[in-house]
Amino acid sequence: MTVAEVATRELTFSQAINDALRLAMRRDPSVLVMGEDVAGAAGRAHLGLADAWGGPLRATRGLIGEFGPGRVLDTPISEMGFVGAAVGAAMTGLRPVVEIMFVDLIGCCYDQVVNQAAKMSYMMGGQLKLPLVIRTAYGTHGFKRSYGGGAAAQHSQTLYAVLAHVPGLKVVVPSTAYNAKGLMLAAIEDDGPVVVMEHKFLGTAAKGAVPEGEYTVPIGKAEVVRRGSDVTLAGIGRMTHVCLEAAEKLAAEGTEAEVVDLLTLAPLDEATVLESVARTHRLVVVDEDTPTASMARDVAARVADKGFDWLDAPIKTVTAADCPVPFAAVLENLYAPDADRVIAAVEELF
Amino acid sequence: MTVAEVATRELTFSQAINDALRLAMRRDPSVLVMGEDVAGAAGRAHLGLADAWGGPLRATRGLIGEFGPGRVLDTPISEMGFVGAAVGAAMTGLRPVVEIMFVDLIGCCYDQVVNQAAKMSYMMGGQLKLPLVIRTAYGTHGFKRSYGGGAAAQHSQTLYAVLAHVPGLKVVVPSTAYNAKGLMLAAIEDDGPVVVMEHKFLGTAAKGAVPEGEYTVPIGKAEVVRRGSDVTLAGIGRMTHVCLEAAEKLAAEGTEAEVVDLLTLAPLDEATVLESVARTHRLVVVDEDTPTASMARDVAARVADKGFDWLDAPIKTVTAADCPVPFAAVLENLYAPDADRVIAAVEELF
Amino acid sequence: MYERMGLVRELEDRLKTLVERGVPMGPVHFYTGQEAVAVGVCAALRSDDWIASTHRGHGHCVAKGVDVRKMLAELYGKSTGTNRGKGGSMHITDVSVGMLGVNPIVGMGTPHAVGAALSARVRGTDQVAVAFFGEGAASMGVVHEAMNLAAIWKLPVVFVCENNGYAQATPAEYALACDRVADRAAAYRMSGVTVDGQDVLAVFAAADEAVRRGREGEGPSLVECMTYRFHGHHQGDDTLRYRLADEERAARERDPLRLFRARLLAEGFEAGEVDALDAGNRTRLDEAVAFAEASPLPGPEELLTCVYVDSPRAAGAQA
Amino acid sequence: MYERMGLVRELEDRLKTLVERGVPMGPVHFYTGQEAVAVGVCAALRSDDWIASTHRGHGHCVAKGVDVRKMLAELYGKSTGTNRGKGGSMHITDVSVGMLGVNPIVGMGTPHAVGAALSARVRGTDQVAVAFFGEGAASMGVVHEAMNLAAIWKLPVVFVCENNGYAQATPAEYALACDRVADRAAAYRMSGVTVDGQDVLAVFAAADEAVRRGREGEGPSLVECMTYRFHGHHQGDDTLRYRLADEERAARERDPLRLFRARLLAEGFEAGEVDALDAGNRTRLDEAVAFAEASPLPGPEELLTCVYVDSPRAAGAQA
Ligand SMILES: Cc1ncc(C[n+]2csc(CCOP(=O)(O)OP(=O)(O)O)c2C)c(N)n1
Ligand SMILES: Cc1ncc(C[n+]2csc(CCOP(=O)(O)OP(=O)(O)O)c2C)c(N)n1
Ligand SMILES: [Mg+2]
Ligand SMILES: [Mg+2]
Repeated sequence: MTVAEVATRELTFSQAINDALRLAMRRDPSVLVMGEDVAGAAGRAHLGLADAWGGPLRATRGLIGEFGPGRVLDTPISEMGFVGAAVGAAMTGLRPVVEIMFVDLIGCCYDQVVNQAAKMSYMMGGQLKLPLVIRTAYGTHGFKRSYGGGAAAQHSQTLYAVLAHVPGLKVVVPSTAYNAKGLMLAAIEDDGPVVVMEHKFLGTAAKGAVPEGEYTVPIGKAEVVRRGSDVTLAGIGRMTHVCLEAAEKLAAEGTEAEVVDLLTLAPLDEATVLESVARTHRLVVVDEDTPTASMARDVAARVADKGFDWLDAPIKTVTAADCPVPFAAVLENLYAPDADRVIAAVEELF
Repeated sequence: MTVAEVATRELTFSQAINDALRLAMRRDPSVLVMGEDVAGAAGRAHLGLADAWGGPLRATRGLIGEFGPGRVLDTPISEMGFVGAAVGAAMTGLRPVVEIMFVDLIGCCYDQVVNQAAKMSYMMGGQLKLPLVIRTAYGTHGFKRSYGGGAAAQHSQTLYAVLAHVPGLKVVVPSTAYNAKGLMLAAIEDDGPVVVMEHKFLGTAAKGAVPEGEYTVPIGKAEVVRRGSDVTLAGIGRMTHVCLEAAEKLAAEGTEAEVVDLLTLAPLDEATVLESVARTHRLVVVDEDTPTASMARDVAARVADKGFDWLDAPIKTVTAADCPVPFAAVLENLYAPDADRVIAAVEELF
Repeated sequence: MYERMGLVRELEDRLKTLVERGVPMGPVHFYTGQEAVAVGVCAALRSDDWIASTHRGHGHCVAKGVDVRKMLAELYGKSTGTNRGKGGSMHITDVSVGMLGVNPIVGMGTPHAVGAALSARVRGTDQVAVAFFGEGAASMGVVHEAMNLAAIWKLPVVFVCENNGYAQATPAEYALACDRVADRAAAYRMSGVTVDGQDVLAVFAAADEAVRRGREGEGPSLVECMTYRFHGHHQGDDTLRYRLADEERAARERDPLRLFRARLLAEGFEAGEVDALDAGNRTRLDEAVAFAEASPLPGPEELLTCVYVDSPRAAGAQA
Repeated sequence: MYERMGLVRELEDRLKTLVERGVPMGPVHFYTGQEAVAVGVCAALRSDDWIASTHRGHGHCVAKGVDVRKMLAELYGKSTGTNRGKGGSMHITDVSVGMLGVNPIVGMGTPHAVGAALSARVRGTDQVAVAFFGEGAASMGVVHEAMNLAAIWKLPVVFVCENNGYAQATPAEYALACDRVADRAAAYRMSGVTVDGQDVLAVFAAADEAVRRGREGEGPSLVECMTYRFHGHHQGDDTLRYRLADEERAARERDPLRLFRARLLAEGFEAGEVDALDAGNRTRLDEAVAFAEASPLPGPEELLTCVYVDSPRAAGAQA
């Protein structure tokens, strides 16, 4: 269905996620939400206290009111245990949507995600479904400050490369309120494990028209969000907005950039990227993650193999700096890719 | 110093590691070894029982006899806890060499490795040294069997990509007994965290002349192990041997392959790869890890950027299949790269 | 129960011979010596109850009713195996009988049982989930996290610790800062008991009470079974490097199968009847081995199947 | 001790005003209300002893002797900060005074204390290490793993649980399947006590005994301090969504600073003397803020320094 057909309203990215969760929970009683303070004030309804947090980005606020504590579970701080419990629940008939507050915490539950959830279908010879959705927030602020600092090395990471690396996991990175809702609904419908990466900054900053009711954005499909003939900019999550900003500035200088929003990192939609490069003959991949063994270099390598003959110039990657995320604002401002760095990379290709 | 200067003897890869640990422990009382059954039969010396295992690959056997239980610590099964303890010990004056039995278990201690050890120097503004060595075994068997099976999805992984991805960690992958000893001694001397990846199969299969006494193989340097003018094969760990095997077969057909043994994945010795490609104009990267966001694609992408003008053909990557490691031998035999697949990739370049 | 115990023993004995004959089956962790635990616990379960297993899971599989023919085929890497030959000894799974998987990452199966119990709660069934773990696994944080979750949510989980005294070559008295793993139940407001794991009836009684408690909404329990691993940690492990011969001899004296057989005879069963059960098990294994050997190997196309759960609405599923 | 407690209070009050005035400092977890814990515990330590901290670590830093000027500079992201502006509130570290780091990955600091204690053992010193953790962290498996390791190795570790009743918006009575975190000490053959965390002398006494035990080779201990977080989890958190106003009022009645001040006066100190200490702390903070504001920002080249520990013999260090 197309957006035109139904009523839409302006929602933030996080409100769109909330909308998706609510619709899925209404339709399917086996869908449940769990994580740290996905509601908050657990067990205190009798004191008139409930839903104190609704998740770090408030994306789950209000769900406990409609669906109750039986389907909206606050968890103690024990990522390995409760993600493992979500895996066990998914093995036995539920469709849990479990939240890992920040992707930086993946190290506290990595085994359950990459050794258990990701591999079960294969290891077990396809005898079970594992309809598990893992939601997690990632990324740096995305706005510049003159002094002070951000969330630093352990609360600002992107890290989807260490999830996409592992066969069996699907990893999606929405960029707008519209595709956040559609990808979340697709993830919940998927009978296997899907990680949904929600950018901290987009959560509140990305507002847009979102259709009422259910619709899905297909997992495994990239989207050309701007047409251009001179160079392809491939973006992920917030970086897609950085690419669009760069594209506008480049247009002013007479360079027409095509922007591809990858949307799904695993399985990657190689075809859409290759088709674009076949038209533009130049590629810059923009990624908020650190460079070594990154998705940026993954995409570049695929094109250097399968799209080599179309290339008129080197493939550039613009990534986060090759260091932990610094606290000081003046340093953090230099950390993630911005439009100027993308433009500089493009200019090297002509 | 060169091998010629001193007496050498034939050791296996694991014996070479053992030799390195022993020499380092003799010279420096702050070096200690810890992990699950690095000795075995803990606490039973009074019953005449000790050193029952000496590690899964026997690389630590004999150390407890010489250095005692105070410096050779068997640990309970609690990777997060004992790797964390090793981090704490490294922060406070020791040089621990901690063993994670198999890299497949990284998910049980990932936070301590990538959020704690890797980031401390940076987060803390360089105020401390963190002389920590993490030893871990990786990889599939490396020999073909007609039926039955191997160690399957959770005991055969390679996974160094998810370590190399994280800034602050050094990751080395020795390929011979000689460089295993030299890189292990370099890792122990290094004042920061270094992961040493030891291939299960090479541990016993790779035999070679190893000098007595201490020497280091520099971290951060790749090595050209075979000269050739037609194509560069970049290998990692056991894959270097696969590359050499392929090179011999290719030579028979008149194609001279240059083989680069990467040895260190982070920080990667880009220069040596680029210099080789500048000579050969063709590149195939061979990696036992799974393809998405892999080191193979990382190396390919760096060359597609900085070596583009030298390339006469697409860059090929030969990696493990994009799936978990299957148990059945007939499937596992198809899983990891072998000389034939490398040769097939090379042939696509001409 | 005797028959099931005998079937486990027979299975492991066969595997041992096969492995020693050189049949490659990857690492195999023999359950021999611990039969009374798996069988005693599973005898207290319904077929729609669940168990989450460990790396030493063959006994759990047989006890929960997994077909030994499919198990053998799996170990041979055949496409007729429980996991189509893709998993092997360390991943044998049969959800159709509530067996949620042999799991060789120590401790990681325990939260799966918590999740299964949560599923029962949410779906409004009275199913119970058992989490098996070794005394070595008791040092893994995830086991504590699982116990805390099951306890605060009062879920129908039975934590069964198989204390066989060793984790690989590491003695329990070294690795555990407690005398009994069951002592840790108090830290989670759970009932914890330690029973003779070589006495199948004692195990059954304790498990039965714990299962009743779970089914009736009284929450999780911890049952520690003191047992012994008769063979090495896996093939090729020399136990005499870390266990005294006397200790092993004494432990073998308390062979759960012989103990139970003696009891049955004492209670008036005919030796003949009991022998017949053993004979039946031998036949079953003859058939299983024959079935496994005759079964086809997976085709090369199987390398890339089942990577994603098939999922019509999701493009990725086709990958 | 009163002076230190006052310094923590003054620091946090300043930070709160600064943050509310809009000075960007990233997430700040105020220690206000828990001063007696950090100060009471650290008063029992030598300067060469170690502490591993939590995300709520400002109090631990001050109590262990970290210079508030450097702390303020760090929070301003200045190169004169404890971490050269690279770490911020959640990573303040000063190894020169035995402060091994504020650590915002819940529970992950506890094994660092175990490692430090192991280091003391191996190097033959009698140093002790303290592991602070919140009652919320008590659900993390790593904390249990750390306790088990410290216990089997009989290491000089003091585990200090700051039970302030909440983990973000989650009440302890919901998340913890035990009445007292100290009850869990028994699971590791450790002594465990629960003390009034608002009474600095009670905290000191318990810590002092635990430190003595550690120093004399009697192994680890667990001290649970019942306390209260006066402000939100971090700036912008509305506590009244999960805490009753009455409860907050009652808790503020037991302000550890006021309690201690009253006690000092009762024991004959002059109000003037005590006021002088407060005044001194205000001056210290005036200086600290001035120092921080006057300090230079890190230069752009600092983005890529310290990624690797400098290491002459290793090529990578130059990267
Ligand atoms: C997390 C993890 N650490 C280490 C290992 C290696 N390993 C496999 S089995 C085992 C011992 C387990 O001991 P226990 O839990 O007592 O079970 P048992 O072997 O005695 O049946 C170890 C250390 C592993 N598979 N997983
Ligand atoms: C492993 C992990 N999970 C979740 C978080 C998010 N988080 C930060 S502080 C906190 C609450 C900690 O509660 P507690 O241990 O009681 O300390 P307190 O905040 O009460 O001082 C949580 C859940 C985290 N930082 N690390
Ligand atoms: Mg055991
Ligand atoms: Mg708390």
